[in-house]
Amino acid sequence: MAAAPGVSMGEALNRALHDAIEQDPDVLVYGEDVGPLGGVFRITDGLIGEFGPERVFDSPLAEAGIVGTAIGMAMYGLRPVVEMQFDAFAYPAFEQVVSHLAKMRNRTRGAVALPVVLRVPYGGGIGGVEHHSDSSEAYYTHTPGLRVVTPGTPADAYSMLREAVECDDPVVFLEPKRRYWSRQEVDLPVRTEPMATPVVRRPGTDATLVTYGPMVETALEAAETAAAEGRSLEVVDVRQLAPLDDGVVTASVRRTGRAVVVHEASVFGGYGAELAARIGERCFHYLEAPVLRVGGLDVPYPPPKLEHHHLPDANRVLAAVDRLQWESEWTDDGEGRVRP
Amino acid sequence: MAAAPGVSMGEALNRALHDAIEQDPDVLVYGEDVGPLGGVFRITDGLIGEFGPERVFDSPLAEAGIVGTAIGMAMYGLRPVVEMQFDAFAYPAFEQVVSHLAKMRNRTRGAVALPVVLRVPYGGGIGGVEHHSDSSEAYYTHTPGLRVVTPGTPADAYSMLREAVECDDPVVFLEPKRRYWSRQEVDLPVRTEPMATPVVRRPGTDATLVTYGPMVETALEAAETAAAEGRSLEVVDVRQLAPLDDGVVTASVRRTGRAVVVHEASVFGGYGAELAARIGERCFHYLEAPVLRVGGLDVPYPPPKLEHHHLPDANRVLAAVDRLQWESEWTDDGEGRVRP
Amino acid sequence: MRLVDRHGRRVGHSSFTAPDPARLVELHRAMLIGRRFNQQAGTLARQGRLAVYPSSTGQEAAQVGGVLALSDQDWLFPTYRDSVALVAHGVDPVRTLTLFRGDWHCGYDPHRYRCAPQCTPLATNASHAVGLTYAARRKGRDVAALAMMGDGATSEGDAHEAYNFAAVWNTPVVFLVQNNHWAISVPLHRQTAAPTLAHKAVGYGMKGYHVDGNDAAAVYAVVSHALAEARAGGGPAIVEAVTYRVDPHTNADAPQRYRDPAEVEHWKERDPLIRSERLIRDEGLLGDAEETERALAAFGAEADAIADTVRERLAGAEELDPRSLFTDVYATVPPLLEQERAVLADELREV
Amino acid sequence: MRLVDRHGRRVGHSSFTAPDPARLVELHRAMLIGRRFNQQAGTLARQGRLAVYPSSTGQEAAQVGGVLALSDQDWLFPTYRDSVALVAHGVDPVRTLTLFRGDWHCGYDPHRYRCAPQCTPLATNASHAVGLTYAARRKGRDVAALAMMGDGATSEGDAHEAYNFAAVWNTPVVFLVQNNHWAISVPLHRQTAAPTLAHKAVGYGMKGYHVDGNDAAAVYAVVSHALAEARAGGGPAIVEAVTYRVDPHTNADAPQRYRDPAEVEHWKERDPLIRSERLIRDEGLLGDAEETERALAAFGAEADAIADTVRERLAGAEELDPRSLFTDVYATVPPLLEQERAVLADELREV
Ligand SMILES: Cc1ncc(C[n+]2csc(CCOP(=O)(O)OP(=O)(O)O)c2C)c(N)n1
Ligand SMILES: Cc1ncc(C[n+]2csc(CCOP(=O)(O)OP(=O)(O)O)c2C)c(N)n1
Ligand SMILES: [Mg+2]
Ligand SMILES: [Mg+2]
Repeated sequence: MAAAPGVSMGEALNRALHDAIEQDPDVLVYGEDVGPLGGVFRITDGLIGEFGPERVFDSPLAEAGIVGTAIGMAMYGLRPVVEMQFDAFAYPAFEQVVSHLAKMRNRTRGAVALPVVLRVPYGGGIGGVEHHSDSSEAYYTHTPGLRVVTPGTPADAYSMLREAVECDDPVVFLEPKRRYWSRQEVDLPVRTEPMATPVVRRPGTDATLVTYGPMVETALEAAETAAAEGRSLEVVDVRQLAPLDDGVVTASVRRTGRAVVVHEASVFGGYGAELAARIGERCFHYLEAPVLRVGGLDVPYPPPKLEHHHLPDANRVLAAVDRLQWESEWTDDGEGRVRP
Repeated sequence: MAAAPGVSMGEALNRALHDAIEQDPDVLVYGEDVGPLGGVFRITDGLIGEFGPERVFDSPLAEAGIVGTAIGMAMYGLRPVVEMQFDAFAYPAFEQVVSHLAKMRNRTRGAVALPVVLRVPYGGGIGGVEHHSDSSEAYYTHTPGLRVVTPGTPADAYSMLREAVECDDPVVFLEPKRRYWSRQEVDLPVRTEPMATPVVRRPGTDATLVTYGPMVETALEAAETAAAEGRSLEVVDVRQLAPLDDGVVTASVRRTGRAVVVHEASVFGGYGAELAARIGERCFHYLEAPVLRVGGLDVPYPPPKLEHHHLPDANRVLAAVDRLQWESEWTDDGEGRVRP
Repeated sequence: MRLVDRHGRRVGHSSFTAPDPARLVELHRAMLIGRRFNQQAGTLARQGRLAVYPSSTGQEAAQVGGVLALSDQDWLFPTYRDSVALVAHGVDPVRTLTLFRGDWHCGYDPHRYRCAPQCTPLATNASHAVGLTYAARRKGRDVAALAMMGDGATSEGDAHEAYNFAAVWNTPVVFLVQNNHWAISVPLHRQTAAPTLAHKAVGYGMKGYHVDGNDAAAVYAVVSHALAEARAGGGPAIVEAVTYRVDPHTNADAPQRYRDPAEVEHWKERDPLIRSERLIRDEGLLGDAEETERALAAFGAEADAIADTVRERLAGAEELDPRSLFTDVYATVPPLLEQERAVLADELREV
Repeated sequence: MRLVDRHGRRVGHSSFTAPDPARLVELHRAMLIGRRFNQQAGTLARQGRLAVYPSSTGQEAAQVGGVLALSDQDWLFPTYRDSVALVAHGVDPVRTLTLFRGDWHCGYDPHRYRCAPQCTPLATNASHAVGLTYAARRKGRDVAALAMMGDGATSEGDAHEAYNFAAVWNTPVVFLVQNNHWAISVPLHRQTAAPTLAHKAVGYGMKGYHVDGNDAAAVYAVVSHALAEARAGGGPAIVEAVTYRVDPHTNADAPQRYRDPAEVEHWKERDPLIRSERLIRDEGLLGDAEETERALAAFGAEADAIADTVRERLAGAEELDPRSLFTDVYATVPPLLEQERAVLADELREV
């Protein structure tokens, strides 16, 4: 079987872990099933074989214990990279994450840094049964002290994971699990832009799609379609969700005058609310239309056969773009909403 | 010692629990130290004495266990009201709250309702040491299936807690702990507006302050000061944060044309982002100025001696109001920001 | 603890006696149905007609033995691994697969079957069982519960908290730990350093029982005993049923990466069905040889029929209305969800 | 387990011997300092000069006995209750009060003192101890840890997970459970149905020790032994030190609501300091009567001096710069926090 061309996001992550372990003796990888199995998504495939069970190993099955021990290890100079098997299975560790991981540096006036990477495969689109598809980023981004990052491409997956491991802050590394199999032509190792900076994935002039993680591909697809229809959409990939460097986003929206924020998570109280509120504030005088949000429904993540109704696709994004009050087509209905 | 006039929020909550236990044999109250001690804030004071340890009792010290057992009790027809001693001490129960409490009705197509009330004293302002002052509402409001409510007055505290206990949905009942001692003239029992509806606490014409919980008093104080300076501020108390009925908010901002969202939580990714994003979308053509957010700093909750720098006060609210681009005073600096 | 060895021979025990012959036969019959059900569901998963299936082949004795010990009013708190337990408990077999087929999260009305939804977040169902039995007792009902979990799940904090609440509140819950030796790819010795999982009971002031989980008679006897004690106010208990997961963790698993096929063979020799069939034959529990053949064949036919029905009923696609996504999030549909429902309806019309 | 009874008389024990006289004296001296420290901090709290203080009066033997058993490279993982342990461990006494004074969260550099921040979220520090010792061992350092928690904290899932990780990874951690009979207002029998908290060790394959926590000699002997075993690869252990919280939970507590003053009196008769002083006097560990008086007076004076210094140093207000709020949230101050820092600076100028 000929290998598919390019590198998949999963392979890029695997290689990033490999190179990180190889280059720094203080890096170690543990969690549930990351050893001989290579993780349920095979992101740690082959690592225990190459580096041995001192560097890569399976721990008892307890997420709070995993994060708590990682905190202790980091206090003594290791750089643990721990895996939460799925988004919803990180919740048992929530107290350790919020009350310790995020705050230790601050509590100790900088004396204790916690260079821990918490890898969390997140989001849906893989036909998983309940509790396997949560987009939990908003829980982390509202927690000062955490860096929350999520790659949208294989190259970024490699580069950002390397940077996360090297970073002296705790990093919640959200992996868009449905994109593990997305491929890109890229030579590894690669270093892309620093993870703290959003990047323009596709330039455009008429409106900005602000997105991240699993929706980067979706937004690019929407932009492609829109271009064919004569509308030029800029796509900004936020990458590091918190702390946010909003300069690139602001500059883009000031240029285009319109913005749609896109993510997979339920819209209500989601991370997109922060983006939309911030754009509304920083770009007020530049906006030709309200900032719209496209995301999942405000319901518990649906069962596999219904998840496609929940997940935003290019059509849902384009429908929002259509509602951006393009003068010729739209009029205000007097209710603050504008209808064709 | 003569009793202070009126009823404090703490007394109102205590009375609400009392009346709920008295009127429905399925209601019971448990948690850490809610029995003989009456809770560390005395909200359950006297209840075990009056109703006995079958109705009011101390459980083992484990928050996930408390919420998990409450779920089981509710499955068999009880209406448990459980207390988390402080905001940050609800985090150990996060998995039970998100993966079960919020979702059970939906998972079972309505067959299993969970009428559980999770009482959480939240927020700062009481000089508490670390982990005792978190404003954790955003974690809950982004979780479909939970009702998240918070009273801003003693009358609402009584009425909303009664309604929460009667409600067939799980309710995260956030008690603004610094307002436990705030008093109001009111005859209990009282029933105020249904908790699902925001209320206008003070009418005004020039701008709307949208707020809830501990900041209702602060907003009213700001409005009072503004009035003296000739500016008329409307104060909307959101009350039920999720699911949100945004009609009252939208109507108010469309009337005044300006809005400041105020809460105690860190601004970034806070519940205020949802309010601001929503107002920006629904009131776009009515807004004279960007929707501004006033809240806590984006840092871990500070130690007691520094918390006043974190907590928004009337001055910080008024400073934001001053930045609402009142034509005569302000001009755009060409950067989307406007400076006097 | 063992009452029937792997050759189908009875083993004497000082405190427990084997169930009566009718019950032994009933256990065998339920295991047969369970085994065929596991096979059928496995096939459906391989064919892509189920999104996923976590088979419990090899664990039928533990599940059936535990469930048949329940009384009519008792509740079951199963995990994703426990479809066979659900079927033995009386849940419509097709509805135990709703979750895995991806139609909905829970396929049955928990109240109707006295059976909580199959639980995926590990060990989180255990405290629900404690709360439910607490509530039932308060309402004057004689309800006990069987809370199921795996060996791996015992490492979770939720297991600990549930054990402790049950012991302190003295609620009638039996925690049935199916020690199938693996938590996905992680073997028991990386999960605990305890002599047995049953030893965990000591730290809660509970009774702990260590049982041959491939001996349905033993599991039944011990769980029955533990339930009776718990019901009588003697406190909850942990029953560790030592068994083995013969199939992969789910159809998506790759066990060749982490375990020796010889280990699987070792356990196949200890198959719970082999020993119960031998016992029945050797002791003539179903009559003489001819009667036995006939009866066993009838059980096989019944098991096949159930499996066939499952396959057929699953072939007919369930009508899934996307509007139902909004119906049971809250007791009544709130305004924002009404709006979303309308938007989704628009989207669907456009397609 | 007890080596010295409440009258200061030695009690023979088959496996443990009391520490040598110098150590017994050292334990007494450290307890005296601890007692005075507790009193001083209590006074400061009553005067409103500390925001809160959780006194450990009555628990000095458990804290001092545990901490003095540590070697020079070992780490301490204390809770909010353990100021006396910190002082005995060598942390600057004033800096143990930074948290309670409200100046900052942790008042000292954990690396400098090999002492984690005083931990408030119950039982969450225990897994940190496991991770730290794991890391140290990996780096080839002979570091053990003492992880402290209360009786109530053992009910938390985090305690369970930490015990289990320690046992499975065989890390050198001794979990010192100060069973002071109360978790705020909740008595031990509402917390657990186990015979003792030490019994919990069984479920993890660890050793558990049940010690008279008001007998510093016994605590010291047992913790020393457990640390030595753990260090040698014999596995972690739980040491339950049975003691009593004589003061309210904190100065904000109202113990009259939940406990009988007679219970407090009962325990005051078992005061750890009374017995160690009697032992010293009866056995002449500090020489003849006159020498003893002089030495004990010197200890008292030293304890007073420390307490006085604490009072004085706390009187001088620490300079608190609000800009420091932003400094250590991340390794470098991110742009958004720079903006907030500027806004706050504006606010402060306006005031
Ligand atoms: C809280 C949580 N963490 C992780 C998982 C992912 N997961 C599903 S099954 C499993 C292994 C469980 O092993 P065990 O408890 O022994 O049960 P078994 O599958 O063997 O029946 C894991 C880690 C989960 N479901 N829940
Ligand atoms: C996770 C968590 N839940 C609740 C609390 C509130 N709380 C502080 S101390 C305490 C009692 C602790 O009792 P115990 O563990 O026996 O320690 P002690 O105070 O007696 O030393 C409680 C409930 C907390 N700090 N952390
Ligand atoms: Mg298992
Ligand atoms: Mg205690």
